[in-house]
Amino acid sequence: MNATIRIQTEPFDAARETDLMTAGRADVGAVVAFTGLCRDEGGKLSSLELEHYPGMAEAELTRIAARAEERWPLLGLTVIHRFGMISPGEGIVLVLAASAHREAAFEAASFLMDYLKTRAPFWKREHLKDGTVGAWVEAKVQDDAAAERWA
Amino acid sequence: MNATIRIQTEPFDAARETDLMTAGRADVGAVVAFTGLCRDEGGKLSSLELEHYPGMAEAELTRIAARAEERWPLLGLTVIHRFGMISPGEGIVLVLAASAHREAAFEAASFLMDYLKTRAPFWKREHLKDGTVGAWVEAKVQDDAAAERWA
Amino acid sequence: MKLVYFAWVRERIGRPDEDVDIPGGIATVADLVRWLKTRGVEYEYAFENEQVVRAAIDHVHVKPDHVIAGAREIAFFPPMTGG
Amino acid sequence: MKLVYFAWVRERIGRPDEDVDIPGGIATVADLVRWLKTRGVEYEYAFENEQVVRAAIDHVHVKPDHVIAGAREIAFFPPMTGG
Repeated sequence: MNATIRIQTEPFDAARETDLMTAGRADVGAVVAFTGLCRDEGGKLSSLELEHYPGMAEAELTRIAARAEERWPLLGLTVIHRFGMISPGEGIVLVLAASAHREAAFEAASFLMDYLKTRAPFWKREHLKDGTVGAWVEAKVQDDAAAERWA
Repeated sequence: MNATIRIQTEPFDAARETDLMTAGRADVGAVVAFTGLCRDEGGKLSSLELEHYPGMAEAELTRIAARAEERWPLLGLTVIHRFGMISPGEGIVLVLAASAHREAAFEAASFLMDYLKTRAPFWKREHLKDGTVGAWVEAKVQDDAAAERWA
Repeated sequence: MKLVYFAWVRERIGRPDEDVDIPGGIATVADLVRWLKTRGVEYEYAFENEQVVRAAIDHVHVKPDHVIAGAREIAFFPPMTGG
Repeated sequence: MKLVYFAWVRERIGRPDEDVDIPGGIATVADLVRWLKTRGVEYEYAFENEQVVRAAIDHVHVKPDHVIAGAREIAFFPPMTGG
């Protein structure tokens, strides 16, 4: 199984990616699609700026995907992460995990997101509607805890 | 929040249902979409027959959705379950859970599926390519165990 | 009282539903099952393993010791296999 | 050796990358950080809390005690906030 890993500025289409993964096959029993979206933080956010480390972002997502494939019997795995300026309501990240049964698909998608949050080299900064550029978003302690539950 | 519950014979469109849930809003940070698909069981299955208990199916899915809404801070919840004859590769069930953060969306979708499997009144029977009608699919002990982890 | 059956319970009994006059002394779902089993081999077959067959009263899951007084519709069916 | 910086580490140092000649005696990532902090207030500021800044060698996460011999590119950045 080859995981699809993409880092891009353009929006992604979850339906199209799911079709690419499942079209013409009947061995997949479960697909979990996780979409992470840009929130407007109660109306104060104009956009989210996402910086990334080109080269390492792809490499790290590929390593995380390989760990998921070792751990669960997956039939498909797609990870797409955007960078650049993202507007409220738009998707930031898409994870698709396909398997014969639901447990593997749910767990693999959840694992991917937990690991991605703490290990994939992306950084967020808020641009506010009043024209100011907010601080870099701080990492959450609970994200580290979420990643550690898979250890 | 009003959950969307539908029991239908027609295929569903996960992308359209996601758009209906998230269009025009920027408070959703995470959407988990679970799709359960009909497998061909190594090529021997021609179709899956799904019988349901009209009235109770809607009522039970509504009760399960209400429990999920009590338990997690959800911003959207959709459950669509098909009945009738379903071909390999087609979707059987769709669960969408939206929240501000990923944990609630993942857990609510997983809870919905575990409860739905053991409590929603649907029964599957296999129709085989050789023309015979297989036995009714037996319930799995692991589905009961999966549902019990939320108790 | 209306009884409805699904999946192999329906097939074994040979009908999807029926209206029955339940005699006195039948208080619980388990009592009802025991009485149904006196009505013929098709019911004996459907309920041969009473622990396996599930019941619902008016669209709500119930246990065998649940009272049936006031019920409009009682359903019997195998463990569910949707999803 | 090429050094690259991201997010507020990049902003505090004031450049996205640089090529540096590292003096002898600098064996580990932690040694490199201590040496960088002698190069100016911008580095002192970027690494004021050394435990917070993360490092990668040739696109792989490393701990402060990791040796830097053979590295082509060393990156410093804050804890990640993608997803």
